[in-house]
Amino acid sequence: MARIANAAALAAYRKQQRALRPAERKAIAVCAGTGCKAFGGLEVFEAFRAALDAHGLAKTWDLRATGCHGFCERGPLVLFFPEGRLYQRVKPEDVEEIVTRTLLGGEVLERLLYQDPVTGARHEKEHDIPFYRHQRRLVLAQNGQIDPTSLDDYLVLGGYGGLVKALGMDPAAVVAEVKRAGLRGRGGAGFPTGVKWEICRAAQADQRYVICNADEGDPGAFMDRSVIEGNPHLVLEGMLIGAYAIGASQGHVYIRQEYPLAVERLELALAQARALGLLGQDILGSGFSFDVHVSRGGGAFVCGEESAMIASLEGRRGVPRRRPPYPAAQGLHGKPTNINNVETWATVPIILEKGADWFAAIGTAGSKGTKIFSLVGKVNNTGLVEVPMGITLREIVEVIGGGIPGGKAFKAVQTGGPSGGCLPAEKLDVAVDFDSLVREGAMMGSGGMIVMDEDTCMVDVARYFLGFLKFESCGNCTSCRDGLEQLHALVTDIAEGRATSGTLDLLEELAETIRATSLCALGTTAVNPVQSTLRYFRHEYEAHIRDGRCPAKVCKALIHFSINDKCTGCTLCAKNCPQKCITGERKALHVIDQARCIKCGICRDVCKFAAVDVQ
Amino acid sequence: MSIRLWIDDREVLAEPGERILEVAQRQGISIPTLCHHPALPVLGACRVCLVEVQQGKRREITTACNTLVQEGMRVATDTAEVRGHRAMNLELLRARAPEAPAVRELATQLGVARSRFRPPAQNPLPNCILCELCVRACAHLGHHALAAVGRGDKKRIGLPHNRPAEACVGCGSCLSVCPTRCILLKETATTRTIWGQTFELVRCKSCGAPVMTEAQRAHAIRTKQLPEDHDDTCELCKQSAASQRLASVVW
Amino acid sequence: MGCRTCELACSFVHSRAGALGRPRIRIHAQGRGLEAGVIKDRYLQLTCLQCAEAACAKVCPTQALVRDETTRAIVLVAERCIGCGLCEAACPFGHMHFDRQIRLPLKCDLCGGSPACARFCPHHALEIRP
Amino acid sequence: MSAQAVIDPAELDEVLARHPQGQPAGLVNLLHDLQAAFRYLPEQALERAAEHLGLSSAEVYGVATFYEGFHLKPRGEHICTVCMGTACHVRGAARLLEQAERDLAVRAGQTTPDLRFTLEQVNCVGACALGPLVILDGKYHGSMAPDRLSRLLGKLSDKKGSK
Repeated sequence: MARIANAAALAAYRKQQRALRPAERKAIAVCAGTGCKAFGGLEVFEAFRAALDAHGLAKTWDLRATGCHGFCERGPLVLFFPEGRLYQRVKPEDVEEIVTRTLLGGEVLERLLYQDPVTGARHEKEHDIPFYRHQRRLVLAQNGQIDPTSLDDYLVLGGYGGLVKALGMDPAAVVAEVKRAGLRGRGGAGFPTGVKWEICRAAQADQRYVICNADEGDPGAFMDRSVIEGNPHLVLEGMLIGAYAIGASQGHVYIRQEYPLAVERLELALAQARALGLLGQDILGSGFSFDVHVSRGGGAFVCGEESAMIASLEGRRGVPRRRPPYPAAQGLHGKPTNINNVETWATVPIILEKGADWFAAIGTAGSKGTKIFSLVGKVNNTGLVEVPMGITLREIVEVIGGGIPGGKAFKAVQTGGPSGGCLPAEKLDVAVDFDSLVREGAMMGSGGMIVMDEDTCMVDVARYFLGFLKFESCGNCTSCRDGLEQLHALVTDIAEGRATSGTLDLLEELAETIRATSLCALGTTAVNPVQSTLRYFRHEYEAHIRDGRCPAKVCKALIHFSINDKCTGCTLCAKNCPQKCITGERKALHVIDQARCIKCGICRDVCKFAAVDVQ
Repeated sequence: MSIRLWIDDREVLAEPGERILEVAQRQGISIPTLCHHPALPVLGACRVCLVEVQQGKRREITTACNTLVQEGMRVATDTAEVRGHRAMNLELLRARAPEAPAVRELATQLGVARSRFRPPAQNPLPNCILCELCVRACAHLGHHALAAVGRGDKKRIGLPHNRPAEACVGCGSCLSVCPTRCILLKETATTRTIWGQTFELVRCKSCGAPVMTEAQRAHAIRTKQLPEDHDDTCELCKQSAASQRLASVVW
Repeated sequence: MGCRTCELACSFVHSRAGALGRPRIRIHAQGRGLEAGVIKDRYLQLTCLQCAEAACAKVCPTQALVRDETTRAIVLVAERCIGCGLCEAACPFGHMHFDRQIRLPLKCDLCGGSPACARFCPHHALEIRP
Repeated sequence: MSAQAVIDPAELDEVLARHPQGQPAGLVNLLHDLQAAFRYLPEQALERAAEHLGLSSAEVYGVATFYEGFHLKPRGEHICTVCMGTACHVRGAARLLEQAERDLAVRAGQTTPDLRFTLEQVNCVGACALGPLVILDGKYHGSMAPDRLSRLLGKLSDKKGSK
């Protein structure tokens, strides 16, 4: 591929690529996102390749392994273009039949269509499925369509059009456009992106940096991973536009080491962009020069914090420092630095392409555009969803998510990762935007949305997050390091039935000091899970303390397993018990030796007759 | 151009780049701290030097040691809220360093008679409050023998690879700056043992009194260009020698 | 005369300030000599010379030893000291003593301009000259 | 884990040569490459890395122990990683970890004495829809249950045993 000298040459190249692949061309998109891959997506892809070859269809059908389609729950997913038909839970052995009956015969295979668990209706088209119908996909729009390893695929769909537009504008006008769009940072805090750019642009310096924060550390969130794996050029284009607007000549992507595929995709995209002259010196003849370097994180949640990330990029321990000075004034290597999250960067080209007004028309007054959430936990349709700001939690959980599996009752939804909070059923009608969530004691965070049902113990959830955070704290501040450890110990006391009436008071007092006196946001928000569960589920804490009872039957110290008279004496539980503490004759009622039972719950899992009770 | 701010309702002038703690100290306003040392880089670890800062509409409790002064800032060093949070952090530190006099005294001053918390699970160096003053001093001297190791509740102060460090010269600065004096240093007439390493001491060439470690002497000669004969005599023998020289001139 | 009152005075004044009572001025006996035909013991007092090019201040890694502009003495700013002991090694005259208990160096600070050694000398043998 | 594994000095040189000398900012990336070459970070490699970048051993050691992704002890031939992310947690990840601890007779973060297995936990790998998730030698196994995990681990130990 030759270097493209200017915008006109790019337009010509794009035209040429489009001619090779007309929109009406038939295509099969096999999801090769992490979820589908784990379900055997790559095997399905290979089966398609072999079958198309065998039937001599390789020239008529385009076969692509794409990024995540979002509906991970039903993977492996296969989409057929141009009609937009979706087959789900496709196995390699289905492929031959698909090729002969659907591709050649034009027949729809009913069993591979998505079936609504409530109505029983089957949906043929992707956009008819409730999971997709209520979404508004901007950033994820191309994820199911393009091959992330192909820059041409991206160009055919109009990729780098936003960059061309930006390069034709004054940098200050680009900043103004992003400001006018009302874009707020998707990484958690929701700071206005345009304002951030403006501050960095205004700082006097011979060198400025832009950084893409791809250190997606919130457990339960994987949108950044999916965007990079599924559409790396979109992120790159956003960074290019931002760098041009800010006046930066160098960029870094700080990416989690746990995401090897995303690193690979990104490196490939960078090489492609360099070859085409979309990175490097004098990009598209504009005089603007920029390049990007990929740095892998070392595995530290705290490095999602800006100053800690900079420390890590400088080869130091990822310990945050006091701000001000802010990175916009003194960042990487002491130079003005602008850090935005993956999803924020990926939104930028869309704003440039479609215009600030178009973008600002989506969402609410204070929160514009769409937001991607990873909807996971105890919900039927797990996966990635992109929705307009202002949609209610109920729509996401009940309509898009399809409610709670197994007929269980909804208990809470946890948003914002470890810094977020748990909202109860009565808050399901809260609008999902930056400010409303904070008002209710949760936060947007990077977009993890974990649904919990009646079997989830909120004390256990609080303890889980504290365990996570005391491990992930950098260990610098007394309040965060020792405070979280002690807070974890107090909640553990509650979960294990050792707490006294004073425990909750001490817990609340300590939580307030941790919140008020820690240096960085990890510490100041670390107590959110505790404070929000105390706010909405205080009765569960009290049940543990006062009655020595775990209402959700989760906390091991407060429950015990026993076998009821439904036992048929099949011996399955006794065979599987790791402690060998279940005894009983074949065909006779079995008994658990409570003294030796470790409450692993395996007996309950394996019992086919629901004969194991937990109290 | 000077910055004007108020500390406890007193109008104060400061220079840009200065931090609240140093400006307050200059004014004779005392703010308790355990991890601050004016000669070493700030870290903001102990969270004891808390003050309340009002800047425009924003009000926050923050640490004085690492907060830059800003025009129009209002600082309150002794509110009930500030005292309460200082006391809670001291209570946490008291559980970690129950035998450190400095922690105990400060805690008592703040009304923390005992800690309601259990000692932390990981505490390989008893009474260490992990403020890294030792690490900072060691790095400042150019030795870089000590490290902050691990993170979170497993953070500790230690030596690379958990074995005696080549870079250590046994100077004992780490102990000098340690607010809890938790670093073990043992000295005999001929040796000094610190951080698991025993150093030979230079003996005064006239009286045999211990002077400094051989390693420290070598380091000083190398980095500070000290004349080699300056530090092989104890200071009393140096004085005698000087007095003899002087006597021979006077009389 | 060898009465060592100056040493005592120095110890006394500085021990009140919290440091150990080790004197910063020393009287050194220099044997016997003839003075107007009479055999007499000879003594020399020695204290810090407040050198113009002070070796102690030069080696200090934290600028904890600085010249006091009024008294012209080199004084220790204890808050800046990290207790490395280099100053003791650097002083060629032995006037820096590193105290191993408090881990700080002790040196003559001219008592802020009015040295106790001179004030208390019963023979007025010590005086301060600019 | 007593014996310090012998590392190939030529390979060490080769990894170091890919990183510019005297640039401390490259430390985290260099440690990744060293770990990719040796599966863990041997002491000798850390010392050479320090020298190469112009850092002290203490600085390099402090960084290597700060990040969870770096391993300073030799790791087993098979690596079993249990995801402890929130989504996996609410779907019972803790039970998987306990099961693996029982089966392998080691605690999370440890390696079996015969260097066959290392049991690790990770705070989310971003495959939350598959939870609870276990990664065995790089392969993702979603919707895992304790008994299924036992069988998978059992299969791996047998495979080597029969060889």
